[in-house]
Amino acid sequence: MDFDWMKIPYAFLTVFIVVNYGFLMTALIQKIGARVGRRYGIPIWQNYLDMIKNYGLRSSITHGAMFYLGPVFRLSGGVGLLLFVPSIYGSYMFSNLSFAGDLILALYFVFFGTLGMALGAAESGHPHAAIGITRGLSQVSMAELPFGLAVFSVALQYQTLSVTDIVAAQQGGMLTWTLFTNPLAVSAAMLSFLGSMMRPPFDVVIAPQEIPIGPPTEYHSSYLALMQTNRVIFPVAKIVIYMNLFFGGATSWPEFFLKVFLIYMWSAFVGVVFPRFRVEQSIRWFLVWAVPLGVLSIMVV
Amino acid sequence: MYQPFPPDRSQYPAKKADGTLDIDLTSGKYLKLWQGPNHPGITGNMSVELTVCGDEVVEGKTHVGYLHRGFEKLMERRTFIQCFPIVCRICVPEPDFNEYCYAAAVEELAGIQAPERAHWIRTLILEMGRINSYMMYLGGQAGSLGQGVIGQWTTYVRDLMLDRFEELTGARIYHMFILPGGVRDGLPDGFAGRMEETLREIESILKDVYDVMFCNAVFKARTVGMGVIDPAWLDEYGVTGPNARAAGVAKDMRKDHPYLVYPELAFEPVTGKDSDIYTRADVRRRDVLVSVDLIRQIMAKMPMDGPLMCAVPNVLHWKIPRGETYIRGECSRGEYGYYLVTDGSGYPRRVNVRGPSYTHAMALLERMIVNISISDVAALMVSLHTYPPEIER
Amino acid sequence: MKPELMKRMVKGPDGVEFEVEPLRDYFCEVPPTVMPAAYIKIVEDLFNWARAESIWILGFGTGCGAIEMRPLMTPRFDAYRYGVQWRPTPRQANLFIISGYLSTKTLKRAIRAYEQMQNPKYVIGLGSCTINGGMYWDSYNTIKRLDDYLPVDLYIAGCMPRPEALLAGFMDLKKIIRAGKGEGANQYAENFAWYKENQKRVIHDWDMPDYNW
Amino acid sequence: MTMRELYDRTKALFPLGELIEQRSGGNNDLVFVTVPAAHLRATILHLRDKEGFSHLVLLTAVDWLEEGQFQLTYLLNNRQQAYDLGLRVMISRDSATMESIHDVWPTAATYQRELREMFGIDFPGSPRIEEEFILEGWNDIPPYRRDFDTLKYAQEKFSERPGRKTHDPETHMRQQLYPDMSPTGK
Repeated sequence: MDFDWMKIPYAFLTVFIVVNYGFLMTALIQKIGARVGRRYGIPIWQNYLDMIKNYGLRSSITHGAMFYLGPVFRLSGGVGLLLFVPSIYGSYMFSNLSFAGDLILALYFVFFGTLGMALGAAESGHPHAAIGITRGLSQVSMAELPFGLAVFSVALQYQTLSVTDIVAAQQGGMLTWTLFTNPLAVSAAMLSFLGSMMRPPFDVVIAPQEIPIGPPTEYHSSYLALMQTNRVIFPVAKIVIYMNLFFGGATSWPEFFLKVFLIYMWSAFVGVVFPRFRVEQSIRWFLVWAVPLGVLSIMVV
Repeated sequence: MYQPFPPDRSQYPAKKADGTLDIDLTSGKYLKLWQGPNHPGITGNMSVELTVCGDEVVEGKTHVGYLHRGFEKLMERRTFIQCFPIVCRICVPEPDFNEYCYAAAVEELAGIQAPERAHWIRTLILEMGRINSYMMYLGGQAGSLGQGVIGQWTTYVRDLMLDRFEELTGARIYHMFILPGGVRDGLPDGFAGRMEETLREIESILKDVYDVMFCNAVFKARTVGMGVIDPAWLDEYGVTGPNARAAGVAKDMRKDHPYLVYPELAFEPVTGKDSDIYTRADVRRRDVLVSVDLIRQIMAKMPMDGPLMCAVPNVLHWKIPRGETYIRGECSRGEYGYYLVTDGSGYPRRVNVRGPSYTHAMALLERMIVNISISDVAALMVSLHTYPPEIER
Repeated sequence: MKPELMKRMVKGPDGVEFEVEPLRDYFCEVPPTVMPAAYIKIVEDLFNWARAESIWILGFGTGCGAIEMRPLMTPRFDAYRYGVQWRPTPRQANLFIISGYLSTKTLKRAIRAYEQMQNPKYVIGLGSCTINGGMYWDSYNTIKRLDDYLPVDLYIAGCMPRPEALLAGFMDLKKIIRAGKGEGANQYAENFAWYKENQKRVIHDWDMPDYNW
Repeated sequence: MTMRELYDRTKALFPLGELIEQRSGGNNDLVFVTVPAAHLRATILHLRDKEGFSHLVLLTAVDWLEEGQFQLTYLLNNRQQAYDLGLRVMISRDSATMESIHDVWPTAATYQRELREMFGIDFPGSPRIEEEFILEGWNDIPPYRRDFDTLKYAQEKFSERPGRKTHDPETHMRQQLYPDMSPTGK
């Protein structure tokens, strides 16, 4: 297989676009939340400033190599996810480094960051971090289960593991989207999406009140800035997968922006008015609602 | 040690001979966790020392004293009128009860009688303060479960109420308005109309809060059946106010020991049945509506002229004969009381403030916190509606 | 001193006994150092600008001033507009608002929280009681001058200051930071011995190392 | 039932002191009675179980320095009858010790902890009585005692910012208006 080296700078271009779009969208979501609370909200460029500020802090404390690697793993999870999934269907520039079987790789990247984060935060030795990790891992593994089931269902449905092929199969009008051809899988995946976005009602992991922000308690300065960068990339990257698998992908940047925004809004709208579940409650919720949907979707296919 | 309700610790650490728990922290089975003082999930500047086993709390100890300023000592070396500006600082979110209780206690011991109109204005201020305090609570209760938007809405209407306070007294938080002998001023022009607008806004926000918070499935899942206060504990732990009313006991000092103009106002204490966090929140929400109604009644019935202050002796040489008294009022958390002892000099001999949080946050919380999940500690603590400054003063 | 902070022998899960001295083992005892600004002026200016526009407050209401913090973050005053927001952990915060009187018990916690914050960090003293004791000038349990114990960048007078005053204070703090004068952390490091001496004079129960982070 | 009847009935059982009616006239709902320390426990148990004074409103102390005594006030409340009864117990100031009532009302343990810390009154057997409640590392005499001078302590302990002026109205007025007035108060 001959590899086209030109793809690498193009992939980085994608990352660049997505980072900026992610910053914009995060701010937009925060602004929407503020407007629901009758506030004006943050300036739209606030997140850039926060990030520069955090990179610009003079001191930082480390708790060992793994503590440092935590955010790095997390960031590489986000970037990797983005790099190996085609963001624009049919575009040579923005199909990134995708190849056959990349669905498995993408799934791997989805989990990769979380695990790295857990290891890194545990290194800090802070009890809040430890509690946050136990909550986080148990909830994430539960929340990702329906997603995994839905992905299998989709893979079975299209008889391929290549994201590009799945997107290709969905071209041809809205009704060919997985959303309509396999609604069970999509609903299972969307419920799982809620759980993995770390927004209420499933954000007890990073809850400020229940435990001060969980795993990232000890992260600060540049570590935090790395994590902030990831926090803007990762949701977009994840939404790209969702979009490709279930919503027909995107053939141009405007379509991409619109679809990502709408999918993001789904979690934001739910999140803004809901309180949080406890961990065992959210696990039960996923077991009762999302997992059966996922299983059902596989059986239907 | 005699314990009327031994906590259910069947699967938890064994007890030692002296009744304390046999917790071996080095065994790795237990973890000591401090919630507070620097913690968003704590009501103000206090802390709870939790011993957890897995995700469950085995033992909790409340630690207070972070806000101790020694008011009771400071007041002993201030004249009666010098005490007046500092009493309101004892309880920050609802300062007016300090002013009222202190003023009433001084009046009683000095044998002076505040005029009728002052009573009406005092009642009005107390009810306005109660709404403020409840609004803080509703926001805090939702916030402790991650529903930040409720806090935004309720703080918004609380700001409106603070505007009314500012009109009336000239200050947002510390009003220093109810002084021994009466009140400082009457209502400004057009106050009734603006008050009515504020009350309407409060009602409309409360309706939104009801829809978003009380009808929310997640909120119910977190709070229904959580943190139950057994009605039998009420006397043992000195539980008063909405915490007691949510347990089905209509303990309301406004009815039990009527003061000010409450005998002339028509209202019924709000009670609940289930005594869990949800019921306590609901009782408080309905109590706001009662207060709104009371303010409307007060505005309608209030005499618009008449004296605001009675004749008070020269406050610089004001000596009060020896005596002791206890004045109480129903604040938003429960029974607020001042125990004042005078000895014939120009200074109080002793002032003791009975804040309702004193019993709620200490003995009761330590009793209730056992066997709940760490994630519920914040919600439980907020649901008792405790304000640390009135515990340690 | 609490028993769990005493030097003691501990038996590990694998049966090996070892000595634990919590004060030395659990904390870093290295005193703070002066951190120089970035070498290139334009970089430092950029950072100062970002620091000024993104102020993260430590969510620690040390006194009654905390009651006006909530209106500050809600519709009427909405400090988010100015890049001000809360962080629940001292590690991520840049600004410590001492909201009112500090009892000696809280002072100890405030010092620990302050030392955990990252350089550069700023302190605002809120209310008259941080300036000269205010209402509690004769209290046996509250300190009178905050700047004896922590380097203060800005005082906001009043009892209690209104949210507008706080917003104005933030604006002034931004000017200070942008001018590169918000060097409280370095000041603390330079005069470390003096600050420690003052702190130890009022805190009786000093059961922590000199510098804990 | 009036407070007088209740008092007479209880007086037959326990050696109570004189009844002081605080609010004679209108609603006579607050009275104070002195009880010897040895009979306090029996009295409150009787009042709690037989007379319906089931709510401990507060427990506090007053320092009568001149008389060398602490006055402990146990304020009980009967909700049904809307009566308050303050039981006063005078104990010696020198070796201040009192029987603990934490088994009658668990919440009394908190009050007793505070009294122990702030007044130095010991309540043997009360849970966690030795633990610090409000203060931390306090090494002076208990602060709520009358002979503790908070101003002196604060001046010695905490540095003052120069420039603070006192405008104590009493001294000011005396200087301005009544230069020949005799000192008042303390």
